[in-house]
Amino acid sequence: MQHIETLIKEKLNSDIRFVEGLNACMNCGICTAICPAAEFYDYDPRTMLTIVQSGNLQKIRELLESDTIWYCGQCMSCKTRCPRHNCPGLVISVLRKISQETGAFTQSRMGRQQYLLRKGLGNALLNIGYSLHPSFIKPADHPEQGPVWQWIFENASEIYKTVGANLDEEGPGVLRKIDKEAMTEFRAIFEETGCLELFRLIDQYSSIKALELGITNEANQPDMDQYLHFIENEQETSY
Amino acid sequence: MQTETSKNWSQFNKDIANDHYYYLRSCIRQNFFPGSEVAFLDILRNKLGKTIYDDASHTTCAGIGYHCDIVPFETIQALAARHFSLMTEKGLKHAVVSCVTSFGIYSEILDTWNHFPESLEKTRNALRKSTGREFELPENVVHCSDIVYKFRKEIKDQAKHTLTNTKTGKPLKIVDHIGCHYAKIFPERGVGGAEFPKVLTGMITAWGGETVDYPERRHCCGFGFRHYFVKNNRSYSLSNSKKKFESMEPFQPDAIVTNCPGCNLFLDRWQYTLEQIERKTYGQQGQGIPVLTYEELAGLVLGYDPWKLGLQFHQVEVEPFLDKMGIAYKKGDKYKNLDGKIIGERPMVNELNIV
Amino acid sequence: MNEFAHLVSRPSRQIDYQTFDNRLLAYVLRYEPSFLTCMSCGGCTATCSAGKLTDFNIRRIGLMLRRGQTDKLAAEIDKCMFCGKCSLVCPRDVNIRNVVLLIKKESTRLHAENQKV
Amino acid sequence: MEKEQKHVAVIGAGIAGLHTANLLAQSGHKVTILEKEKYPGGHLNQWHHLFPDHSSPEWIISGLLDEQLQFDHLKMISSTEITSIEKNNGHFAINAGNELRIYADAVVISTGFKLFDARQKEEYGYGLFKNVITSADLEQSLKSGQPLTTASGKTPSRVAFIHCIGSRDAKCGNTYCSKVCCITGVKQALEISEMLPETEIFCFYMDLRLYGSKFDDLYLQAQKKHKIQFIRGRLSEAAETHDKRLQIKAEDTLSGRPLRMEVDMIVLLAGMEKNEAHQMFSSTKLLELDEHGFFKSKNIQLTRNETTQPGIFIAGTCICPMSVNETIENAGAASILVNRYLEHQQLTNHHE
Repeated sequence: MQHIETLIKEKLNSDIRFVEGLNACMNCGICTAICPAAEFYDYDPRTMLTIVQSGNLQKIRELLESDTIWYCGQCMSCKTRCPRHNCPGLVISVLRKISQETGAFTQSRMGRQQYLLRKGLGNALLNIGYSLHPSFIKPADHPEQGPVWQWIFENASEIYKTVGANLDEEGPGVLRKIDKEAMTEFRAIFEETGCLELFRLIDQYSSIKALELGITNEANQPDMDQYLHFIENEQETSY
Repeated sequence: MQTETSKNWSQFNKDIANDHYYYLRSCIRQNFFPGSEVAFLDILRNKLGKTIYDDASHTTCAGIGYHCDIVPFETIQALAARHFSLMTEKGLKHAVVSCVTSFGIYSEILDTWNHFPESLEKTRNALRKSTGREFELPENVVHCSDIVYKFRKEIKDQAKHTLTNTKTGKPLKIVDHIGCHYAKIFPERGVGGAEFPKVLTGMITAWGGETVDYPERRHCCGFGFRHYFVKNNRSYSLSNSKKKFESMEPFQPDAIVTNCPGCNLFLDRWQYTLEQIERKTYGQQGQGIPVLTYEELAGLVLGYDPWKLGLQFHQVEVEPFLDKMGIAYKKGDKYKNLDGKIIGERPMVNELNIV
Repeated sequence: MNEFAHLVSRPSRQIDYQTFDNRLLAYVLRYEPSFLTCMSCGGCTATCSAGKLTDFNIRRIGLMLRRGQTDKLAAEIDKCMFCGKCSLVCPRDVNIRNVVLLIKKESTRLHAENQKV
Repeated sequence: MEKEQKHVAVIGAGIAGLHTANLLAQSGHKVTILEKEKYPGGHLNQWHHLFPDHSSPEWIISGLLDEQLQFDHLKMISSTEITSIEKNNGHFAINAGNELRIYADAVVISTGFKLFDARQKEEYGYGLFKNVITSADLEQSLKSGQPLTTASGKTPSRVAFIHCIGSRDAKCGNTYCSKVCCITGVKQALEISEMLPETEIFCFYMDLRLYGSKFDDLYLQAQKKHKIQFIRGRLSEAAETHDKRLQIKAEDTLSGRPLRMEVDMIVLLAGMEKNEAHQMFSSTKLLELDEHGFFKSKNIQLTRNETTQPGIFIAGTCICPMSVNETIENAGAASILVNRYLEHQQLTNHHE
């Protein structure tokens, strides 16, 4: 217990985004007033910042284990208005990072979703060097994309050509395939700067959680496909 | 309804380089509005006579991963550094960024390096160690919409159409939606600051349109990064866009124009979704409100073919807007390939014109 | 299966003054005008007997009333033990106990008349 | 030994300057007041009623001017702006427009404050939306005697007062409290309520800094008698709706929930800022300014009216934000320090 809280303190103080983002909050509520997440979730950036500012490590730890820090939509509207040059959204980024590094994220429903993002988005990045590819946006998972997208999805190679894109081809242009050398450098950067380590931590803590929840295979090992399915369908209790 | 900026920011001029650009593509824009990126390069090269380098070797900035919190700050710093290194190799110093979140990311990184030089050193070391690369800091980093804003008058001089309702002779009413990461984090990096950015309204008024100031103008589209990518959180995104639609509805805009590819996507798709789940549309005569990128808007003004611009990629039909502008287009060409054949099974048009 | 089942317009948490339910507040103010001078200092909450045993927050009750957030008010005030200590400590001499009684009385009446509170 | 008559130059004919000048003249000194405007009285000329007693400010100005008449050795030069001050051998040469040059043994600066330009807070739409006004605009409107209406001539059904405009705000560089805006807001809210009893009035505040005992009585009266509602939350933005009302957003921090409201009129309680004229004094290294651009006192506790330059004194809101009665008290204190300085100078000169 004590150890984790000391670790949280060290991590908080060593992150320059934390130094930049928190600067004597006076609780005016200007951030909450326009926060998109405060309107649609039980979330209040002001009280989040008050807790962090209090320095109460037990409360900060509870924050890291809660849904609270995962509600922010990272629009950074809070930054524009704060009369003390604070940026709650930036503090959230720091808290989320620490929550993942300490495993606290697996204690909340919204936090557990990081495993989904790490698998989906994380693998996409490592595979193609971009966050998205038309083939990732499957109409069945994205009904909001509508019939036009369905048409594009089904006929991508032809349709992208009509507007001059270079889908999956060599050379420059829209949606080109990023060459091998660039991808090698890209992945090396991910390794060198600790992103792959973060992926490993998310995987590791998620496995522990799967085990804890009894989501295991016949060999009594965590069944991560089933865990992915579990967190994908985990419902909000009420809103 | 004309928007004026107050003294403070209107006197502030953002430095936008004049030529010799290096282009950085956007994950969302190239996927969903590929024609916009193609048109942007074409306008710059063939209408404005500028040079812009389109590099095959650059990658994502991983900004989406960063704001989904699975990619550390150190990683995006090194990725940005790699892009600056590519620029250095080409002898270029003016980065032009297609994505608003990328633009925000580069701004945040440059600001961090400025305030904490040790993080720049750390990044140099990380880049050197992982790729052997060195880099020089760019002289100018702007968003693509800044460039179009800068040359809005030159575009107007070559205009084939204006933003006027050709039937009534009145200016078209256009809502501007600025991506949050364009100027909310660093107001001094946006044309006109954070509260009344001029980057889009400048284009709209220069090309003959009228801008709309509505209460939820500055509200986020609701992307929320993790909130869209995780299916169960998507209602957050929908609800925020809805808030905007409800607020702009009384003003009956003819179109929405955005500078952020994500916003363009969500303001388009959530209108369709709201029509599907609530049977509600927010545009004129029960229709949706067409949502255009600024490249598309510039392209239409310059007389580009709507389907070459990729307007068929939008879920909310753009034809009512084209009709108002008096643009002659062939409806049938919308779904044709380069050989003039209809591609696949064309999407059904529903009764509310949200395709 | 409805493919849009996961997509709903979420209810707003925003206090919207355009849809202010004034009925309970008007009633309370008519019979207990001292309530007007509450300045939300929290003295009442600090001394509240029920607040020590439950999550009951008497200061918030007053705020909910003043902001027209009356939907959960009736259920919430059932936690009050009517000990009256809140009225004793109030620096503005608001008869808080009576405020709660009045809320109870009027919300019961509205409920009986089948009007949604 | 006969006392040599000393000459004091007072810069600025607001109430601080007028009062200091009168007191110094009464002590027998020759006094010259320099005022850049045509008429004396400064900001007080724009006020309708003062807090906490709703008295008219006119009698203060006219009272001070009447008092002047008894002193032949007090002179006021208006429409004159100072261009520079030089110090030589412990004496001052003040250069003003029209090639006017005045020599003085001591100088009192009473140049006052500048009202914060609310247009800087773009998110509140002042200068953009017609129904967004400042407390100064409201004071003038009240002074005109005309009933308060919206831009389209309607009686406002709901008015919101917004505290801390240009105060306690790092965004506009003013991190200090302007001190008098809270009570101004309460006073003006009461006046609107008296005039338009049907109008709902809200005050959005961070802290109600009603520092005078009488001030809190007004607060109580506002709540009790006028049903004015106080919401603790700083306004985040104001925007015009299609029907030209204003939509405002704040957090009701005591409830912990965001709040949205439509109002017909917004009153921005604009704070006090450094007067730009201060720059002239600091650029010549004659005087030091504090971190907020106001004149720096030699000692903030003991000698508030002494500057870092012997012989130059400060009075009133060029030191920091003050109310009318504090300004008058402060001007009195300044005159005592000037007297002490001149007496001391007399003695030293005599011994030399």
